[in-house]
Amino acid sequence: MSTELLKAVAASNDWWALGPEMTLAVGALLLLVLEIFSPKKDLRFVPPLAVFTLGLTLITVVANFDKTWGGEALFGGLIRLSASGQIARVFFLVSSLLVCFLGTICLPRARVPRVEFYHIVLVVTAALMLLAQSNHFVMFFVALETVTIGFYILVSYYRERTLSLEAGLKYLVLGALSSAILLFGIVLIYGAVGRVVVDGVVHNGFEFGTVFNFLRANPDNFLATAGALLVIGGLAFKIGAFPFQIWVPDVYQGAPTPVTAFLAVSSKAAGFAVLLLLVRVFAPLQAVLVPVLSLLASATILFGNLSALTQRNTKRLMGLSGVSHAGYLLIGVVASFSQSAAAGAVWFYLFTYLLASMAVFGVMAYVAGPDDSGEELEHFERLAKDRPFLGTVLAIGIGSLAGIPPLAGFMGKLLLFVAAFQAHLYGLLAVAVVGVVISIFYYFGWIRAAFFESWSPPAPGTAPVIHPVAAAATWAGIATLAVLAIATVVLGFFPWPLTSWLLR
Amino acid sequence: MMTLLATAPFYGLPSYLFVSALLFAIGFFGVLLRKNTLVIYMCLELMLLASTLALVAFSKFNGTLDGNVFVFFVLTIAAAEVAVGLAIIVALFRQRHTVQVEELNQLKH
Amino acid sequence: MADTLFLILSVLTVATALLVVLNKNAVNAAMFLLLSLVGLAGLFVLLDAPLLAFVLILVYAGAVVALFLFIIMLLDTRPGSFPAFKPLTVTAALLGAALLSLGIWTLVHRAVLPLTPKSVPMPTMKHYAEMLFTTYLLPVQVVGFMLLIAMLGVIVLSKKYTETEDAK
Amino acid sequence: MLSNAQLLQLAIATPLVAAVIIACGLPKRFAVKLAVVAFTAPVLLALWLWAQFPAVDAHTYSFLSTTYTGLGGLGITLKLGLNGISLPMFLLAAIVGLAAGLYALRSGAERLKLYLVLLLIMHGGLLGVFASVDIFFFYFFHELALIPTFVMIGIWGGRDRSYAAMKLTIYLTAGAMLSLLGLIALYVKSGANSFDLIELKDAIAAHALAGHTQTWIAGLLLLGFGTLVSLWPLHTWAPLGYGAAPSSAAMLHAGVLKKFGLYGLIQIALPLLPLGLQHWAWKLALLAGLGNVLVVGFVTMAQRDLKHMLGYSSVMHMGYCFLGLAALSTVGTGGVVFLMVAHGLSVALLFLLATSIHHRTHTFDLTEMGGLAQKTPVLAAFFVAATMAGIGLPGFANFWGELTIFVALWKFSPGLTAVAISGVVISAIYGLRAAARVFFGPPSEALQRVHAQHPPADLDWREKLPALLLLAALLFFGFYPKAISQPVDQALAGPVAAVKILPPR
Repeated sequence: MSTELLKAVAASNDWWALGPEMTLAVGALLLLVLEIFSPKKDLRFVPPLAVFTLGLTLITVVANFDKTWGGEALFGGLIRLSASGQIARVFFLVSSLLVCFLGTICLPRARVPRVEFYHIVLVVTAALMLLAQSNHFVMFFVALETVTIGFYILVSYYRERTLSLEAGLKYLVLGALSSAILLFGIVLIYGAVGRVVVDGVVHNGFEFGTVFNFLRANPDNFLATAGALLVIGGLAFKIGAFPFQIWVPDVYQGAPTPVTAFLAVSSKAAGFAVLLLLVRVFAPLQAVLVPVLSLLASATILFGNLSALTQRNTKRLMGLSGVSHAGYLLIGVVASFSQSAAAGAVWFYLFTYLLASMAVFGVMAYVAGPDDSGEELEHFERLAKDRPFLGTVLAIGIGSLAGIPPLAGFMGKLLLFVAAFQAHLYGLLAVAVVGVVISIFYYFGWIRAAFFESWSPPAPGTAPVIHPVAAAATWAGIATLAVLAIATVVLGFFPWPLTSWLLR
Repeated sequence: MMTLLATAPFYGLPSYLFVSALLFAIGFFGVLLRKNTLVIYMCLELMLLASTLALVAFSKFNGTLDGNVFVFFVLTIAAAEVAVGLAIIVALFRQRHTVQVEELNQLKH
Repeated sequence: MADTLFLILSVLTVATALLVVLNKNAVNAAMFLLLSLVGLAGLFVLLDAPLLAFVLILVYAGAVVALFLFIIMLLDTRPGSFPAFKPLTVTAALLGAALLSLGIWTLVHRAVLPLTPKSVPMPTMKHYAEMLFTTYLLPVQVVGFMLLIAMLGVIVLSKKYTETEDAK
Repeated sequence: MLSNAQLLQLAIATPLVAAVIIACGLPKRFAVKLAVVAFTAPVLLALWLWAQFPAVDAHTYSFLSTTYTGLGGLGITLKLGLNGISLPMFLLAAIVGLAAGLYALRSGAERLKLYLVLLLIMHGGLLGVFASVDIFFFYFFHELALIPTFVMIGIWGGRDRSYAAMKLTIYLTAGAMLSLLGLIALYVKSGANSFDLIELKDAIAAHALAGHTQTWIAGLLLLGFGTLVSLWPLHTWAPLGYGAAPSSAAMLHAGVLKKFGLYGLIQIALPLLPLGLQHWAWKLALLAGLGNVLVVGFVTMAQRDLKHMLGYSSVMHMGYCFLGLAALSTVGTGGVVFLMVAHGLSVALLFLLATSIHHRTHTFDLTEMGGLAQKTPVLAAFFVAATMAGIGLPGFANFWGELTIFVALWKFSPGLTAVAISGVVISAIYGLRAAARVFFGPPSEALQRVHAQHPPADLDWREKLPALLLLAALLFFGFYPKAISQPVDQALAGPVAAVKILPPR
């Protein structure tokens, strides 16, 4: 290989385009370096530094939002910057900022190392951002596995709690299983697509554009269809869709609360970001994929909602209700085969889900005891009376998750339903409505525990239940939760700031 | 060195694919059936290895090197996964003194 | 010659893989995994990828299986705790196996596959290096970070946490 | 000076803004005063607008105004305005809202401020429902009014409040979701790319929807709205919910919010989906006639609990409304609007009085009451008057509504008309029997014990004022029906005339 070719390849490696990801990587390394040199192991600087890195990156991404380098493929086709990639970057940065916020509440109460947590969160965030912008199956798989391995560690982070380790092991086994399935799918696609020569340049079967061109020419290729199905099966695990949702309740319950939130929001969103990318790639396979995904969506909605009905543990409840949200979002994915606006609806829904879930997890972080154990519904009793602020935030978050107007979650469902209607998915809509109605049961149960029971005096002879609000909320915590709650309400009335962005 | 398989139509790509698919299936059922987490872990490795065999075969028959390069990444990722996985198993063993799946059931159903 | 070699190696790989699943003892399972790897490496050589075969033996046999053995010895788990499969499990497994065999059969017979390999020169170390450090430079970097967090993760999970970090 | 369109906006905004101000921590004294102002202002504004009507801007709508919300891409704008159908409903919402608000101030509920906030949100939402020309906001305001209902039942409710709140939430959410799907279907299928009712009408006038499309969208809307209006057999939430709800919430919900579904059918389904409604007309009529009027009528007679009886009777009266709608004629539809207003006023009055009775008897059980007329003659007079209004005696507004519906129904099906008229007899039986049980005859032993401890006083002025307001409105519309019929006729001249009246089968 000549030096000219090397230079040409180096020229296509436009590192500046990956500034945000590199900032995060540098920030992560800086954390480790500073830990070594910090005097007397004084590690108070760690969370602010992590938050600062994320915030700085967020600002640069937002400031350069429209600068997507013309949308051409960079790094020899590994990465493609796009508007949806920018949206994904913003999403993952906001989510990780809030995860760090939850970390500052929960980690000091548990006896666990601090620096590594923030380091891994930063690296995983960068990998998530790369994942959403990948244009090549090698890049895609490598980024995905970096995220997954990061999550293996984070889930089992409380190494002195059996629950956390057990959750980590379960996540590990099922995660590795899904990775293997996904990898096999990628290999089959690579094999089927083979070697394509366009304009004198050899393309391999990993590049998304090549795959799309091949599939458009051979929409009934058996090997590629099997590969696409396996890839989607592997992704179903990440988003917690039926039949790969079995890990969700156990892992959500066992993982530390900040990690549960990270899993619920970022991991799920990553799955959907990738699905939306792949819908473009696999578009010629609609005839097979649309029925499969529709079936997946219906089963996910029904299973998630029905199994959430009997839960008393709020983390499991959030997990299973998250499964049903994945089902609603899958409807948007199915719709996006024929309606490109549906992708915007999916992103809007994800943003509302981010705000509402983080608000709820924030309240849970304050209510749970030092080792994350106070998460039963009983622990939320009298919350509204004793801590009206936390109660209000909880109500707004749950209301938005349930899709009650005028909260943001309702707008999200509305946009999804409109997209589904335009794509003629009437059967799926019917299932979604059934799911929403079932979900009212368990969301209502939680609200009832926090609000309604508190007005009834305790039964004579029994001591009143005292829920363990362990951490007094700091002003920063109150401000963060207030911002989340207000954003949820405001976006319900006035979704313009987000819709103008996502639906163009 | 000449290609060894140039004159072997029977043991062509389908045969390699068949072996790969068999390995994948064996690994898959191992994960489902075995209760010892260490053995489950080995079966997961088998599944990944099955993919690499298919990759190398496809790479050969498609005439692109990318598949072979991908194998490097897959091997690295598999090794990292094993390291983390074994660390979790050891940490769990210290707490619970078992590696059998059915005994790891503290999480409520 | 190649046909015979392929037959021997593939039978070795598949048979030992089966024994990994069906064996009682975790130690034996690890040893069979090792044998399976050797077979696989042989298949790699047949496919003109001796470098990958070398790496496979080096990484897997040298590191991964050794690690497995080390952990099995360390934990010293009860031998012979082979599960008595429940009838339901066996039925499900047989059903699944039947379906999967059907799937593999169709996969192999229905797929339109090139029967003869492209005649390209066998890749050398230089080819790999060039690709890894030009086209695939970004994934290499990412994998580097992945190894870093994996390493940190193992430390977090294994090291005893000292209170000094909580300095106020 | 504000324009009339701005006054309409002001009427909706006042309760909502007041709710926000009180929620932000206004001291209780000021909160009560502000609430009185916020409950009163809409009535005055509504009366003023009524006097100004019609000042037609476009398409039979007056006082139109459009506010952009950032959902322009979806064709959603906050478009407010009133036409001949929404004007009476708007007035109804304002009047019942004032009565409920005044009564709430008297109720002395625990955590009064929160109670007032929720009631004000409900009030603002109700006013918004009837003033929305955009069907998205029509739905949106409905939900805004609905959520406080659940909370109020959950916190201040009576017996079985948790179960009642849960059941109400599930039924009404299901109904609302189904009707939302119907509305989205209209939006998508009409091709107007807008939720604006006027634009939808224009688009459908240009390209009428295919018959089967109309049929299934109308089916969705009937199912969804039907649940919200307690169409038999989807009515079971109503008696339970009203039985548990605190009085002001029950007044607003049974009186006004429940009419949302009927209003939607008249204002949206009738002009946009005439063929669809025609397809379902007979099925709807049979369900409403046999189910709501007859079956529920008999169930009502069997009730021992005053509030449950009122809940069932309101379900029964909704049956008349569905019958009037099924007749698919200008006369029938006009009768439905009239009856909605009249029933809203009378049922609100009855719920108010029922709570007042409970304050004096400490029970809702009809068999444990008696002889209250001697001790509280004014209460007795009010209750008898309200019962007569509910039965539909001449002189009260209900009379005109029922009469018009029967006339229209006769052309549709004489058989069902006979059923409906027998329903009047049923409601006379249970209404008068309840009045007799409560106020006349000897008081029960339990009641005597209660009265020995808490001697009953007659209505005080804080109860009288809202009751008087509602009764006066009932009598006014009873003696001057033109106040409603004129704007309604004007609005209905267009759409319903287009529907072919079905030949009797």
